[in-house]
Parts: sequence; structure tokens; C-alpha cells
Amino acid sequence: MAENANALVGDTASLSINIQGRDEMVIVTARGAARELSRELGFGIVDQTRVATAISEIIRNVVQYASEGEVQFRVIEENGQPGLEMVVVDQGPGIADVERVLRGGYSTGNGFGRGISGARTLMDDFELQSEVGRGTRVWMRKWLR
Amino acid sequence: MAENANALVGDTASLSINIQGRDEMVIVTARGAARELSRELGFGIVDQTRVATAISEIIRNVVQYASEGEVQFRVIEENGQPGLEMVVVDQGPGIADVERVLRGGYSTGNGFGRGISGARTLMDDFELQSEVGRGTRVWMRKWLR
Amino acid sequence: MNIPVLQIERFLIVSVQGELKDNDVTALQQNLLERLRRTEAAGVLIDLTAVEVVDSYMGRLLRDTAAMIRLMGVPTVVVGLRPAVAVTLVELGLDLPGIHTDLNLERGLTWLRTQMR
Amino acid sequence: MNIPVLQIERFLIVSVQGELKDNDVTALQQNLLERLRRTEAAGVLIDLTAVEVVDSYMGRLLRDTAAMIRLMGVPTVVVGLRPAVAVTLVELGLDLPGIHTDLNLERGLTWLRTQMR
Ligand SMILES: Nc1ncnc2c1ncn2[C@@H]1O[C@H](COP(=O)(O)OP(=O)(O)O)[C@@H](O)[C@H]1O
Ligand SMILES: Nc1ncnc2c1ncn2[C@@H]1O[C@H](COP(=O)(O)OP(=O)(O)O)[C@@H](O)[C@H]1O
Repeated sequence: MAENANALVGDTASLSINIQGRDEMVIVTARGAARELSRELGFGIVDQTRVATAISEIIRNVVQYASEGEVQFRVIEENGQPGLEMVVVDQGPGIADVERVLRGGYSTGNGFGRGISGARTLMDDFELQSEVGRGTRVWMRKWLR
Repeated sequence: MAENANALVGDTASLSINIQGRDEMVIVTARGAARELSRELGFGIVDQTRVATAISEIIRNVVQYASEGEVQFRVIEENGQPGLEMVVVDQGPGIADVERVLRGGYSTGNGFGRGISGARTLMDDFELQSEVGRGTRVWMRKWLR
Repeated sequence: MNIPVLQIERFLIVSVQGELKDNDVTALQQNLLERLRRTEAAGVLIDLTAVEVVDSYMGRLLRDTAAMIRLMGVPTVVVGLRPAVAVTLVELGLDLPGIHTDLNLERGLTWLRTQMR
Repeated sequence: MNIPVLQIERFLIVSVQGELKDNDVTALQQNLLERLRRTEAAGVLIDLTAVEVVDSYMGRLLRDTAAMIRLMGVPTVVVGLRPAVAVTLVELGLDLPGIHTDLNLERGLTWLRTQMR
């Protein structure tokens, strides 16, 4: 496994993909990027779908509440285990009650209020930082089993 | 059609997706983004594949010759016809003989020399600008028929 | 994303091809309302075969649509839900309460026929 | 991307699952070389069912692999090439010269059997 991970990790190239358009165009673009990357990494179809759904939830919040943002994808490795790290940052209005949002079922829009809590369940590691008036940062990881 | 285009075009959100990793990770990420976006736009499976293949060729050159670069995706509209625009820019070594590269069959690597000429065939509009020591810019469009 | 509504026998088939949005769904609901009245359709089948990801937002829109159809007194069946999508819906804490689901178009239509009085 | 080599009857099955790279293909070729010697396999089948895009770089790697197999005196068949991939390969100005292609695994195996002396 360590050998395999070595083959996956490594910063040999970097690309910035910019997309401007209607909310759903932005969401599907990020989702396609995440799905294809997790497929290439060797994730099975269910984990690919988990990753694509999680990024979909978080990017939907970005386009809805902050209208612009940034995602960072990184192939990682810990103790010989490869994984995918996704960090999503926006400079939007921020979230006042992070605890409540993490518990789920709370929405200021007309959603289910299951976006953030759902993404957290779908990923292995999840951290949400937010400051009102400053913005929001979501950090997520999924490990290849 | 004009009505449909109106529904597709519009800058309501913007996202920057950054990916760092081995060449093939970067290529598949850009390809997944392009494929999913063209699918959402309503492109059929063959045109989706043409777009994904073209971006694959151009991004492969970026990671191979410049190691870092930038892609811009934009949903466009002209005379009521929607389309996808992709602009790929790098600050790499540039191409000395653009004419020759556009004709195809010329490679300084161990490729077929069909990347750029192939991408040009697969897309509807294609422009290559390059300056030695400064970098390369590829502009491509595909229209929804 | 314009959502096409087809007709097979006395059933309306809604084939979801991409990302759903609030106004797509409003348009779809009006379209269905009209078609149900005009054709006296006996059931609606929602086909999700082409859908690779259903997040909580899209889950809500699907549920709303099914609820509206139910209010009109006709049965709905959702077919083509991918196994991986079913797994993530459950993990998201969503389900499609009171919506009958079936494997594919044929089986969905068979079920709808049994619902006809 | 480690490319697995399976065996069915006297044939080796190479199933390409993701992006090919130069060193993957070198490893694959060494693996095939060894397996062909050891098992006296009578043919190689390359399955591209999972491959959604073949660009000119990957096209070259596929062609090189098939050429190597041919040099070893065993027939190769490529199966599962998606129609959209076939179209783009032609438009790219590439083809897979001298490589027999077939629709699916079964038909590929049937063809390989006819090639056995
Ligand atoms: N990026 C963000 N910026 C500002 N507020 C956010 C952001 N993401 C989520 N929120 C807030 O948290 C709430 C819960 O989000 P979520 O769990 O995704 O459910 P939903 O999107 O269905 O409302 C949202 O209704 C919104 O008020
Ligand atoms: N972004 C780039 N920066 C510098 N040189 C490039 C770039 N893209 C292409 N080239 C040059 O143009 C040649 C032809 O490119 P291409 O048609 O894609 O064929 P191939 O990649 O198979 O060589 C390459 O071999 C390389 O010398």
C-alpha cells in the first residue's frame, strides 16, 4: 500500500480551473472534477458518489450564500494510506451558529438543513470554521480503503 | 433557443478549483470538470467526449511542458446559440513553430504530435498563441447544436 | 435544464437528465398539472437513470414534486435510482417517504398498472 | 494506476481502468511478457469498457502495447471501445492499425478462439 500511495502522491503539476456561470454550472463543474479525481485515485463507485455529493453540498452553499469561492483538491497520504483532501473557502457572510448547523436540520434557506451535516457523514474527516462577516472554510478528507 | 440560452448563460457565481498533484491527477480533474459541465449544458455523449478529449490534450501539454497553468470555463451564447468556451494559459517555454504544430505530426516529446491539431479538429473554434520564453494560450469553443 | 415529460400508455414519464433547480421544478409541476388534467393520466414515473448524484437540495425538489403529484391523486414511482445514490441519500439522512421506487422503467410501469382501478 | 492482468481459459485479459502512463505501460508490458511465457497464453484481450476518454497520448500507449504483444506472436483484440471514443480517435487522426476490435468480452474471446491453431 505504501508503494501504491507513493505512486499517487506528489506535486508535479498544478492547475487552476476557473468557472463562472449560473449556480448549477459551477456546482456540476466542481462535482465532475471531484468525481473524476476520486475515480482515478481508485475510489469505488459508492465512495466516488459520497465525495461528489459532499462537494456538491458544500459548493451549493458557497454559490448560494457567498456567490464566489475556492476549492483546493489534494491527493494525500498518511501511514501509507492514500486519500483525497478537499478544502472549500469563501469570503461570504459566515455562519453564526456553527454547532447548530453541524447538528443538522437547521436551514435559513428553504433546504432540508442537511447539507453540512450530510457532507460530514459522507466524508471521513470534516471540519467547519466560520466567522460572521469574514467567511467560511470547510476541510474534508476521504481515505481510500 | 434564445430563451434556452438565456437560461444557461449568466454570471451568477464563480469558483476557482485548484488541483496540485501528479500529471494524470491534474489531467483527469480538468477533464471531469469539462465533461460534467458540457453534459449539464446539454451536449450529447459524442460532443462531451470531444470536449473532454480536447481539454485532455491541451492540459497534458501544460503539465508536460509548463508544469502549471490555468483553465477558464465559460458558458457563452452567440445569436441565441449556447456554447462552451475554454481558455488554457501557461507561462511555460512556449512553442517556436506554431504553424508546424497546428499542422500536426510534429512532436518534441515522444507523442504522436496529434494533440494540438487533434484538439483543433474536435472543437468548433480554436486559436493557439504562443511566444517562446513567455508561454502559451489556447482558446477553444464548442457550440451546442 | 428543461425536463421532458413523455407519455407511455396512460402514464407520464419524467426523465431527469441533469441538475434540478427550483424553477425547473416549478415549470415541471405546471407541465405535469396540465398534462394530468388533459390526458387523464393514471400515474407518473420519474426516471433517475441518468442522475449520478442527488444531494440534499435535489432530494428536496424530488420529494416536493412527488408530493405534488400525490396531492393530485395519482400514484408516483421513482425508477433507476443508482445503488450508490440510494446509499448516499440514506447517509445524508434523507429518504423519499411514501414514494414507491422500482428498479427500472418496465417494472415501474408494471407497478403503475397494478395501481389502476 | 496498476493495470490488472486476469486469465480466462488460455487468454490474458487486460482491463484498463483509468489514465495510462508511460511507466504503467512499461510495467504492464513486463507483466504480460512474463505471463505469456509462463502460461503459454494464446491471446491477449484489452478491455476498454471503463475508459471514457482516449486522447492521443493514451492512444499511443495502447498502440505500443498492442505492437509489443504482436511482436511476441500472439493475437490481440481490443473490446469495449465506446462509440464516442471511436469517433474521437478517428477525428484525432489516430487509429489502432492492425488491431482487431470487437464489441465486448464474449465476442472478443470468441474471436481469439478462432485464432488458435
Ligand atoms: N458558505 C456559507 N456561508 C454562509 N452561510 C452558510 C454557508 N453554508 C451554510 N450556511 C448556513 O448554514 C445553514 C445550513 O446549511 P446546510 O446544512 O447546508 O443546509 P441548507 O443548505 O439546506 O440550508 C444554511 O441555511 C445557511 O444559513
Ligand atoms: N503548452 C505548451 N508549452 C510548450 N510547448 C508546447 C505546449 N504544447 C505543445 N507544445 C509543443 O508542441 C508540440 C506538439 O504538441 P502536440 O500537438 O500536443 O503533440 P505531442 O504532445 O504529442 O507532442 C509538442 O511536442 C511541444 O514541443
